[in-house]
Amino acid sequence: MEGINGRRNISGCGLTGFMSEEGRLINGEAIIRSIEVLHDRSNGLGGGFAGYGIYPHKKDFYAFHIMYDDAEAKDASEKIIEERFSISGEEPIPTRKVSTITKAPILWRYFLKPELDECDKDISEDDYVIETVMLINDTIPGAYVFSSGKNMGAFKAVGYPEEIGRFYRLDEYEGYTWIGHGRFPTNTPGWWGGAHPFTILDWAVVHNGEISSYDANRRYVEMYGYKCTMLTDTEVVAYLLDLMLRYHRLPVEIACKVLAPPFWSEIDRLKEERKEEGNVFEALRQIYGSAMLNGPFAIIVGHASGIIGLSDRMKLRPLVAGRKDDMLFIASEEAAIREISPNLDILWHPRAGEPVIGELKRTSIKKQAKVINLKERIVL
Amino acid sequence: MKSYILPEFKIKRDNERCIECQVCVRQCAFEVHKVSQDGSIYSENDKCVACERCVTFCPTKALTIEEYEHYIKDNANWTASVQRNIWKQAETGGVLLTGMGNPKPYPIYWDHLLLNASQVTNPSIDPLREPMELRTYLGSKPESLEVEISGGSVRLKTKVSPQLKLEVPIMFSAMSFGAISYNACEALARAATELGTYCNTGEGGLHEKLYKYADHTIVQVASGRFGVHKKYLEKAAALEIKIGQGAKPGIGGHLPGEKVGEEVSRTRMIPVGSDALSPAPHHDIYSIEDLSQLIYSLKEATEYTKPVSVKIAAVHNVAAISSGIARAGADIIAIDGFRGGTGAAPTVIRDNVGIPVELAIAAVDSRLREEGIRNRVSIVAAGGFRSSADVIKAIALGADAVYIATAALVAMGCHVCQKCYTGKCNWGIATQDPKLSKRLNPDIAAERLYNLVAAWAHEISEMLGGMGINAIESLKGNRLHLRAVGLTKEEMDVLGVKVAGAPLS
Amino acid sequence: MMKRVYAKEEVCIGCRLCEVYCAVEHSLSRDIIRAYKYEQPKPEPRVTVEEKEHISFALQCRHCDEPLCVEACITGAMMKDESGRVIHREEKCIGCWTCVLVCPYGAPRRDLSRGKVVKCDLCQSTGREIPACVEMCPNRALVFEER
Amino acid sequence: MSYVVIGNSVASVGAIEAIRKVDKKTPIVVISDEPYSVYSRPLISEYLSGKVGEEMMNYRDSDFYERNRVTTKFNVKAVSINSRTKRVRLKNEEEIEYKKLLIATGGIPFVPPIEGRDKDGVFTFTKLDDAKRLKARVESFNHLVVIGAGLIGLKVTESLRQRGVPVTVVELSNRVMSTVLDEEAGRIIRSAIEREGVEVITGLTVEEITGKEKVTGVKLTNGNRIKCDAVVIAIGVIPNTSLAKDAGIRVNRGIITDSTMKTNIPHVYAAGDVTEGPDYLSKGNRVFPIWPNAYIQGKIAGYNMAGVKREFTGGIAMNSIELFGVPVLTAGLSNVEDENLEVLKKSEESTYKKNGYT
Repeated sequence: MEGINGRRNISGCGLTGFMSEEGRLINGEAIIRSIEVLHDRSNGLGGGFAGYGIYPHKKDFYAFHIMYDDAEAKDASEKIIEERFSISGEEPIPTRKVSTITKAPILWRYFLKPELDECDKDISEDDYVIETVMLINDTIPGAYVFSSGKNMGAFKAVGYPEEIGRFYRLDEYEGYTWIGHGRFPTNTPGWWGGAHPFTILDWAVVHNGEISSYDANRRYVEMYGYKCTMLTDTEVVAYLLDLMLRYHRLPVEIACKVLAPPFWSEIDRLKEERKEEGNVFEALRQIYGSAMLNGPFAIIVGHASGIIGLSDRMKLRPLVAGRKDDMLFIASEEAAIREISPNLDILWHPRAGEPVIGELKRTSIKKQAKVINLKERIVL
Repeated sequence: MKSYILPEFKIKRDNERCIECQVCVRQCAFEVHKVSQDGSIYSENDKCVACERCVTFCPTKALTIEEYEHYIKDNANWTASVQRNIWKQAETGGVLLTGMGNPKPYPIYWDHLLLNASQVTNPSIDPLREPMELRTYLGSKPESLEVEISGGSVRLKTKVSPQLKLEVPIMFSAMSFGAISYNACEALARAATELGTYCNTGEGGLHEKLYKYADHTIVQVASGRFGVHKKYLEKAAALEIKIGQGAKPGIGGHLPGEKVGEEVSRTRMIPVGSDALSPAPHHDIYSIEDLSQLIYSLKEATEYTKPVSVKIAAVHNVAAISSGIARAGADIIAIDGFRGGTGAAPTVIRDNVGIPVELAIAAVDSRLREEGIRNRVSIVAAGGFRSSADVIKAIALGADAVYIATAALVAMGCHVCQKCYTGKCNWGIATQDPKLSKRLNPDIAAERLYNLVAAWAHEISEMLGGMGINAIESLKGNRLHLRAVGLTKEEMDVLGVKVAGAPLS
Repeated sequence: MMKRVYAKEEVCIGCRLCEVYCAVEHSLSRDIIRAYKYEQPKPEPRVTVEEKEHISFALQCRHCDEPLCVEACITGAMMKDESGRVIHREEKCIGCWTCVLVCPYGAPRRDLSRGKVVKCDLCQSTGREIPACVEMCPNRALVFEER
Repeated sequence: MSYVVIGNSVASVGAIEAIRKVDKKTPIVVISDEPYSVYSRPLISEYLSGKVGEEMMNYRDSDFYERNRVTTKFNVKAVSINSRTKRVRLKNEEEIEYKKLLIATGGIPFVPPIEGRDKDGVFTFTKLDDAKRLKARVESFNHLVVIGAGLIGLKVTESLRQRGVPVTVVELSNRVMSTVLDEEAGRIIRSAIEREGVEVITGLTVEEITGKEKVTGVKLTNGNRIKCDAVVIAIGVIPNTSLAKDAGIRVNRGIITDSTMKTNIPHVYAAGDVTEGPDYLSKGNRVFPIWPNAYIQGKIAGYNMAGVKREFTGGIAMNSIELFGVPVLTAGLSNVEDENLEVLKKSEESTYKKNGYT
């Protein structure tokens, strides 16, 4: 990445996201409307979205969204892609002209099927995809894969989020899960790649806050082959989730408890009251100490089978959730929810470190992460 | 032979203040202060070791110790101490002995590393208002956990190997009964227990009276195997195989027979008055696979209930050695830097062998991560930790916890006179003389140790809070919170840190 | 029950600072340098460190429940006050040393310059709550407690 | 009914203080033929010398009797005890019924049948009144002879010397303080006495006190004569047992008591110089005319009178005294020759220490 690109961003941001647990598809205009309310939480230096279920016709292909600084980067990257995948389709990502969105890089998308050769037999397709993403992001200057999951896509840019949504013509997509983000970076003029969400495979993370534990988390996930090319704490969250949920097959609630664990005092108490459960949390902190996110944060994570909202264990950043019928809403502000669903069945403020988990009930997409019924959610 | 050695120190007695109470006379085991026939007190400079016992205990502060002024013609090579050492050897023909850690002005990397703090974008955390967690677990961790959720309850399916729970990531490093007094051992054990951390027996065995602190004691198995028996292994929270020591990498130990009295003899299981010689290598460890055998022998002997640590001196190839140790099955690697202390070592070894622990930890942590085996072992850094700042920086570099020993001794009263090997420690620490060892009241010493570590813990909490972190594990290996000043590019590369002022990435 | 000074032999280091601070506490100036260097008569400690090889401990009046010194004192100078302290009223002392003779602990000391006995008053006369010897012992070898 | 104590010195105080520790209520009556509140008998020589005034003689604070709720019958002699009716009869005809009685009548000076012992100018020296009598006339004496170089004799000698009166001490045995000091110690004291200008004559005694009505001199057993105008007889004290004897109490040299200080008569106890109580060393009974012993016996008697059983473990002779600037401390058998004793002696410039061990 060139120039100021890739610098770790310190930001205070607006977040929103929702899903239909029944898998009903919702027009992308909803997420634009929701994030627009949070205009004041961003400063025009970046924003972005991720939508799930948006490529039903290409749902079995990995959808790569790549931004290129120039044609050279595009050529180099495509060389890698062609070597490693069969390409089912490729095209520019459709955009419309918005006066405030300028200096757009080349934005291209590809629908890919991995072609694993003999020596790649041991690894899964997902790992193969990650490897490719890391390879391009790490080695091709001016190229950046910002979306790589199936039947989903991330869209991000420099600008106010509602403008970015319109720029990417989100009103032309329909998805069962949408997340959105508006940035307020304090130290770097936005670079398109630095905007949220950060993704790997179908994980997309939007985040408000600053992860003080960043380098501990980074060095931890890098042990497992992830490359934090962006040097942003949000990116690391995506990798942590991928590691824990996809590789380690931890239940999603448990993975959330790794990111925002209970305090030792609570664990000690739990060990006295419910020993087995206490042991689980003790072991989680012992083994995944380096995966704990420290510092203020609220995140919304989208993935193929659901949505997760989580705040840090002291709740230094806002997070609110609501329900209406099969819809689960999570946002940094209630207004972002009320804007698109004024008559909620319920609205609540999750406690510090308590995850909000939404899960797709009728999924045809067999995802790796263990699916947990919401009613079984454990609450500390 | 006429000695050419000039005194190092000079005692100044302010006669306006001296009340001739003779406290100095009674306190000096080196017999510096004497009462003359007429009852007045005088001092013999050449015996003074500058331990400051008399200065501290003089009720009127009538005493000061100064450097003995003797003119050495200005010379950058042939300094007074160089000449003194040559005279000593010319007069004795022996190896120069010394105690404590390397005093030479090698770079102290801690002092070239600066910590981060939050400003505006990220709230700092006030440890007085918010929980601040310093708890640390040492031991081998599995790469991942298998957790089962069913019917609203969770269950751990992975068996986690034994872990040492530290309420504060500071332990007391190995100091043997023999090298230090029983009272010092007791104070360390009591303080460790109260602090929720650990003391370490060194290679001196474990006195029966200290069995009650077993849950906070790490017992060492060293090359001499002194005091190692079934009960010894049982009365421990963890076992540590001592391969080397920062103050004297590559050489063994020697506890002179004069220090082997009844209690030391019984504890070490050697005859009274016999020299306790620790061989340089373990005679059953000539390679890494031998180490592995010993590790697993100890695990077998304790039925896999206790973590096994391997302590090595920080030497040039420390990263690769550590990798080998991790793969040999150790749960903890303790790395003792070249500033680590000793009760007795040849001066030339202490002052010239080994590498700084800062570089060693960074190299080891990086190497284990590169190999993807960092989870398998905990890293304990040792050797010359002077303050909470050193501790927190070590953790940011990648250590799980640290061992302190010299700082603990200083807390108990040691004034770093480096005469531990004489057995005449005026502070009652490095001695077996009952008249001297009773000077260390374990109540007071334990309290002082507790206070020191509690103070450091408090400071660590403050610094963590300042960085916006409320659990120590989030700092481990978090080198972005360290910045270098006055270091070369190569040093920064080894340390894995950026220069102060450089942008975040 | 009353608080008494007890010695912990195992940590008494024989420095005799208890003697020094006791003497200062009962001196006129209560300043260590003045007391030792300029006061006449020299202040006398009321505590003595007994020492043999590595065994040492400070000894002062035990403030016995039935003090022999009080029973034997020929003038009534020794008395046990209501708090239980054995108090020596120097103005009634004629220096017969009977208390010195009868005390099983050797606690009363002769102040030869004044021809009077001096003994520990638990620093009552100087208004301390904790006797100076206890408070100033550098190794906590003296404790002041009820037993 | 009361606790009644006959005698008002240290044994009496010991008893009162002990009784009041355990019995705050029952009245206590103290009878004394002297007119004074309890005073320190050993101090009478200091009183004579002028070193202490009369106010300093008080052995206990002035509120002693009041605080201990003691009724005093001073300046009146107890003349008889009726152990059947449990009554003490006083010289003024008053009768006091007792619950328990303590006889603490002390000792009286032993005056041998020397010819002329009734002459004006012959004194004994055991009570304050003795001291007062002597003090009143001491300025008028030119030379004084003290008979006996024991504790009392030497103390009175010292006091007289301090008042500037020339004194000769005559002692029958071959050294001063022969009952407690060995020869070497005796020599040290003797030379201290002589250094003060006192003539010490040993191995002789006074055969006759000469003069018509007033003393003019003494004649020694070797026929020598010494001119003097006063004589102090200070040979020793003997238990003042007459009251007890008349009441049928068993008396040897002193009143014989058991270890609880009880006499052979129920409810009657004895303590102090009048008694012959248990001896720690010989395991027999012995008179110990010394101050601490009297207090302790009084205390033991007091406890037992008040119903708390305490035993006297036996007396040990002990003395501490300063004579002519030399402190002399003795305890136990300080002057015996016994080859079973291991004796350690240490003699330095100004000190002589002797310890015997069995």
